[in-house]
Amino acid sequence: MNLAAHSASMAETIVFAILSAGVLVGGLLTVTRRNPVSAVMCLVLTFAALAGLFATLSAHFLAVLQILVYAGAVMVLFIFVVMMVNREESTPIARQGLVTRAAGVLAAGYVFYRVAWLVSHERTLPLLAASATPPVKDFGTVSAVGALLFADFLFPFEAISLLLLLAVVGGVMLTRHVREDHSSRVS
Amino acid sequence: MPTYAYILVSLALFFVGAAGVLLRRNVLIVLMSVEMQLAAGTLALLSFSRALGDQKGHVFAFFVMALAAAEAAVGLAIVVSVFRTRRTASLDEVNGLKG
Amino acid sequence: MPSELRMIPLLPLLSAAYLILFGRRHSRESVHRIACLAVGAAFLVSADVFFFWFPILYQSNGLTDLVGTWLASGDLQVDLALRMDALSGLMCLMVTFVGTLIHIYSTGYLAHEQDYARFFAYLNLFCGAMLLLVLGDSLPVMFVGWEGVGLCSYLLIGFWYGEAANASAGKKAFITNRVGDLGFLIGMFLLFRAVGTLDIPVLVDTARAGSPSLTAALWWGQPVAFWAALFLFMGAVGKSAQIPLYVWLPDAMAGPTPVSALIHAATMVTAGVYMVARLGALYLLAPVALAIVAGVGALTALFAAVIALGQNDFKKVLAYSTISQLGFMFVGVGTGNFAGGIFHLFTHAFFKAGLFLCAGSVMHAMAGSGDITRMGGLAQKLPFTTWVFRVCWLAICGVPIFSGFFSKDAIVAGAFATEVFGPRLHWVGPTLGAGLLVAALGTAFYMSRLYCLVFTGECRADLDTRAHLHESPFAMVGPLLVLGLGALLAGVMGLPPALSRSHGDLIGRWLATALGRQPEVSRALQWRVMATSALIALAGIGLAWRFFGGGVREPARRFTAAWPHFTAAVRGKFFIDEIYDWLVVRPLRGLSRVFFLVVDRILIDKLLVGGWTVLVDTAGRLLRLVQVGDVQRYLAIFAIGLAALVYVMARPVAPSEVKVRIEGRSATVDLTEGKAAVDKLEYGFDFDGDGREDRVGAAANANWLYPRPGHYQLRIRIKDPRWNTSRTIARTIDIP
Amino acid sequence: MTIAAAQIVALSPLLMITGVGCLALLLDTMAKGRAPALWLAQLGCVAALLAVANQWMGSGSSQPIWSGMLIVDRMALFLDGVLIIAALATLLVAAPFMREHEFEHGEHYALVLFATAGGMTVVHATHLLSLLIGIETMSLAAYLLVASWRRQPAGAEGALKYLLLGAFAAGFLVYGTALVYGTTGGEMSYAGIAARAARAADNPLFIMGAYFLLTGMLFKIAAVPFHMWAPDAYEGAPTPVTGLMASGIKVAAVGGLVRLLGSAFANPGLALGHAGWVRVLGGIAFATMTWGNLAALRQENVKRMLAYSSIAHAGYLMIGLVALGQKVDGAQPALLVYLAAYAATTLGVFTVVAWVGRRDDERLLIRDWAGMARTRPAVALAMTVLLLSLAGVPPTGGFFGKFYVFRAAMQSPDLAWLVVAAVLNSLVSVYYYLRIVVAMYFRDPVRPWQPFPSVGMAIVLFVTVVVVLALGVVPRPVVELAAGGLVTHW
Repeated sequence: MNLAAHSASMAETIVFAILSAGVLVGGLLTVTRRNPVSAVMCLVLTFAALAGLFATLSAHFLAVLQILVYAGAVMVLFIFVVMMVNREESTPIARQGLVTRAAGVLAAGYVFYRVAWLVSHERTLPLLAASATPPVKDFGTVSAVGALLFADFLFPFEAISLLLLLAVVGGVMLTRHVREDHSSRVS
Repeated sequence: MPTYAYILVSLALFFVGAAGVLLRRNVLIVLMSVEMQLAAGTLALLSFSRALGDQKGHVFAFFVMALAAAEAAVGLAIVVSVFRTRRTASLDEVNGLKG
Repeated sequence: MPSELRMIPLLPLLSAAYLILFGRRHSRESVHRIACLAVGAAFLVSADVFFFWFPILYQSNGLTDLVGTWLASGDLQVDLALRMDALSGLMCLMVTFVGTLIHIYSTGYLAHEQDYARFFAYLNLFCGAMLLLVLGDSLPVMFVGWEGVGLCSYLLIGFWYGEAANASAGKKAFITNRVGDLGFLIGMFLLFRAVGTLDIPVLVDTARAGSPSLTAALWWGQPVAFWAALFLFMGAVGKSAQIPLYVWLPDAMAGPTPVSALIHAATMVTAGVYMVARLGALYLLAPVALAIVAGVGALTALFAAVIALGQNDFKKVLAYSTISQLGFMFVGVGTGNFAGGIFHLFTHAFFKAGLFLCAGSVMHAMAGSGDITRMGGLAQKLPFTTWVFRVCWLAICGVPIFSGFFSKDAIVAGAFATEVFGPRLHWVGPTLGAGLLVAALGTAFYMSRLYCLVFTGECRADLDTRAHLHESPFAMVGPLLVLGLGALLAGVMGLPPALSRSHGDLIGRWLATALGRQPEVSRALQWRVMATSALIALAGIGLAWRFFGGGVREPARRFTAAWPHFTAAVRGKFFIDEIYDWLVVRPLRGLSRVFFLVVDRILIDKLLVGGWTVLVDTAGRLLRLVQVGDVQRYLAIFAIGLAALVYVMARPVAPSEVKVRIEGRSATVDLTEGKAAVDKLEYGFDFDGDGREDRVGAAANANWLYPRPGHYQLRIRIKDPRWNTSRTIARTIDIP
Repeated sequence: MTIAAAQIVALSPLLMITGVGCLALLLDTMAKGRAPALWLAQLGCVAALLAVANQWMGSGSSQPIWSGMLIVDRMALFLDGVLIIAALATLLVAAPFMREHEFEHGEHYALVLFATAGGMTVVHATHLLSLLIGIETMSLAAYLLVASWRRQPAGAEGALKYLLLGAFAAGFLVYGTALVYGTTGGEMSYAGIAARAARAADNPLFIMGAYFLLTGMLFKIAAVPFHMWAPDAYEGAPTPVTGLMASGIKVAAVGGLVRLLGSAFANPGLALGHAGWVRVLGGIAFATMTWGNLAALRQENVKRMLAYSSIAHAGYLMIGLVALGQKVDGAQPALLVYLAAYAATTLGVFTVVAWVGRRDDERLLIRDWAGMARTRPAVALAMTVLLLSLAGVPPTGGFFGKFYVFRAAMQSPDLAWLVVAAVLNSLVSVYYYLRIVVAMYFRDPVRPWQPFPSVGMAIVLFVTVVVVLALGVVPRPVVELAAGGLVTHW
């Protein structure tokens, strides 16, 4: 391996390390913040780093989307709701039922461990060892993914519009000002 | 970087999300954790996609992203309506239905 | 083939539907007119078919009315077909005839009832379901009727739901019956798997041919026929109230009396006997199953007779007597004497319906009370009822010339003569016969006790009731007289051949094609049994008369009436009475109390029914505790469930068998047998328990030479390298 | 890719339901009152039913369409029919219910149709992506419907629980897809997965992915231990929505599972053996029916009891799935018949539950039902028939469906224990169903009571009772329809 390739791979490793550290630290911070606003900010960090990881995977289109949709739109939505319902809480983790929930986390950890063990055990398989960008022209670009989207995946593309429509409609239904609920039994 | 490294990161993110869902009291943070789990799935999909040189994973990831956005919208709407009826966003206080 | 067969169940069903929907709009007269006409018409149609096609019914396996294909898919084809052959024709006539009488009787008995239409609708529904059960040509059709009568029984027992006990009695009946149905269903599935059809004639033919599909061993070396027969019998046990599922029947007496007569005496409870007779060929393939049927029957006959001794409620006595008589019938069918069992079923339908209707008439007169200690001397007040009761009583006691005598003898003689159990179990038949004779003694005794306490002696009721005493209206007395006549004469159908060579055993000959070979009973045995059972019946009646004639409360008058010559010997009478009381009456009463309390109330009600309920109930409460309302704990359970799934999945398979062979000091361990398809496992054998693995590798077997004799701990670790999971099995090895 | 007209026609029922849903939304914003949108939605259901019938007559291709995303075969059309009828019944019941309880939203009708469209996508799906989108469309609509009774705190609470658990399950669904996609070398269509399954089944990672997918689906049919949302969501939801969840959504999820397990994961290496899903599902089926029945015993709230009963029914249904995995002949039509019978029964039962409640008197406790037979004998009788059908007593559709499924399972000797357990379970279930019957018939009324008049509910009730009885007495037509669903290309 020549020096240039080596340093390129070195750089790649460093970038990967930084980005994945961003993802994981961001994630950890998100679930540990007491204030939801800070949690949203940390989540933005996670998603931004994730977008970076997507880019290193040659998923440029998705990386852009990740920033636009998640770090942008969805997070703004979150912020709105946080502003609406936020109450500073003294205990971020409820005491009651903690044993069961901790057992749940352990169980999830066990599943995680199993899969992680399998992945590292099989890391020499071609699938898991592959690292280079695949030799497909325009891999992961808007045009390539878009072409696929409008060819083979036309049906899901149409179907997801229904999903988004109903999310919007339903959101409006639930949150709009009470118009026809004449009775005001809501305290 | 080899694919397995990405998968491990995505698994770790998935686990962190799961832990957040299971432990946090604030329903908004729980929803954020759910989003994290979905994002972890996206990352795994994209890693496999690159390893296989196949872009179907990208398309799937695209849909997962849309789906996560829709889910967030609906989830937040429901959180708002819970907050309206109960004046709380703490999950441990939303336990009127049981038994 | 006659398509009017379908009219038989349809008429009462349609009437039931009409009455449920529109009954409330009609006057009482039109309601009972519709209901009675529907059943009456069903009777006329069945009689018409029966007598018109008489020769065909007799010679072939009957008439089929194919209404249509009920369902057909792939290998399963079930026709909605009705069949009238010699057996089902007889049953059909009996059900519609007795059913009509009871309908007529009910018009009088329930004259003051509010929910008139509902009652008659249920009664009609019941008749329709029973007819479907009888006529159904395949097991699923039969099962529909089977469940239908259970449902109607539930509805009718709970009819007077004002009292909470009635509602729960109804529920008990329904649930107990469902326990039996579980067996019926499984038996049905087993037969389907083995034979590939559920048509009764095909099943019977297959069984008669001794097809290997039925004789092949299934579980624990017993053939398919045995298991199917056993599970089906479980259904019969539930429906026909045998041990241990009889508990519902006594409680079911909470319903109106005509219901008890129709459902819990004459028809529904006989369904089990009918089913066993119908599938007799299947049972003949499995002598052990037959022995179980007969054994359960005999045990129930004895047991219920003993309990009946201690009952003080008119209907409860009759209920236990029904259970006991059903036991007789099961001994009949269980000894391969199907015609005998059916014959007794037939006569029993008359005399037991008669007895119940008499009970209804008496309770009608007594303002609804059924407490026999408050009765007595009713013979003068209720002349017709008394006469009918006398006939039915003598019939159930088995006094010669009454119908019960002949049918009971047919069963007892059949039991002594049977050869169906084969040489190894040949002792079963005579034992059962002897048991039945004892049960017959008990029957004669308790029925006579009932008679004496109710009809003889002085009336012990209070003045109000006494003033109110009256004979029932004609609508009630008329059916009673008809049933009494039946109880007297029905025996003609099955006179023992020893009595009349030309007209003997009509019913056996009539059913020969439908039921197949019956046990041969020698004339000598017939005479012997007849003599013995006549003596037993008379002895039972005599004994009861001495105890209870004229009422148990007045021993002096009782003795005066029975033995006028001994009136002088007052002291001796007292003495004898005490002896009787201490030696016979108290032990008997005590025994029956013990049986009743310990077995019935504690063992069955509390433990079997109750205990099970408590267990289920507790589980229900615990599971409710899991649902705490906290969503995160739900999520945790989700995660734990998934982890458990992954754990189970990832662990290597446990070998079904660990074979250890020891030769001298060398031990060979073999896990190859029962190993699952996974062949990528690794095995580590630690033979001497020192924590070090002595043999490691992909081989599932290993051997080891022990240096010295002793007691060793063998540990086998099975590892699945793909998952990085392992499990350890430990055994001990003794090297001699 | 050009869109061939045939592909559009093949999807006409789905498109009609979706389109009418959107139109109803539009109409609702423009027209006065709720009635026009409702009528449009109902008409749309009828039209979609006709379209289904049309497809049924002309169907024969049963080839995957839309680049392998979907398939239009008889099984899917059969389930489409069931789903659309469930939607129609829900609309008929929901309108008077919402009027009575004063929370009418025009969006409600559209959401019912959208949920149905999602369900239809699920039963047609032959690709993990269309499955996921179908599932999520259905679920999101269901979350919103559960929360739609805004005055009721229980509604929002039930919806929140349903949503959180659902999102958690969706996470597994997505991650499972990723693992399957990677380990099969880039396959997401059922046919592609099936083609690679033999090789991939050696890879534990693939099995793990398959189980993640399975878990996500099992959550939707409320199988133990992924069922915890069901009682709370069922209780919290407006009653007609509960009916839709118990019938339509369960039917769609089971249909999706039949297809997923029957085609993508049908490989013996994956289905049978130690870690095979047949064994796992068998255990889960047992746990599900037992848990459901036992927990139902102590319930006082009718809706909650029925929720547990629906969990128990998921267990019985899974016996059919297990039989399917054992390649038993007739397991699939048996499942379909069971689903049809169960859907009809559930819709009827929840119609009664919706009917008996008044605005200020919900009457959800069993003791509130006392003496119903006296005041409303016809309704009580209908309820009795329906409950007996749930308990599996002949001659009802419920009995017949069970009979059919159990018979199929008995073909395989390994499943005898499961059938015995199921029959025992249905025995236990009789107890709690009878509690309602006892209350209606054998108790005196506690307080005066008058259900509100509603033609729609009467129609639904009448039709469901007739269907339930017809399925028990003359099941043949439906059995044949379901067997017609066999003509498929998995």
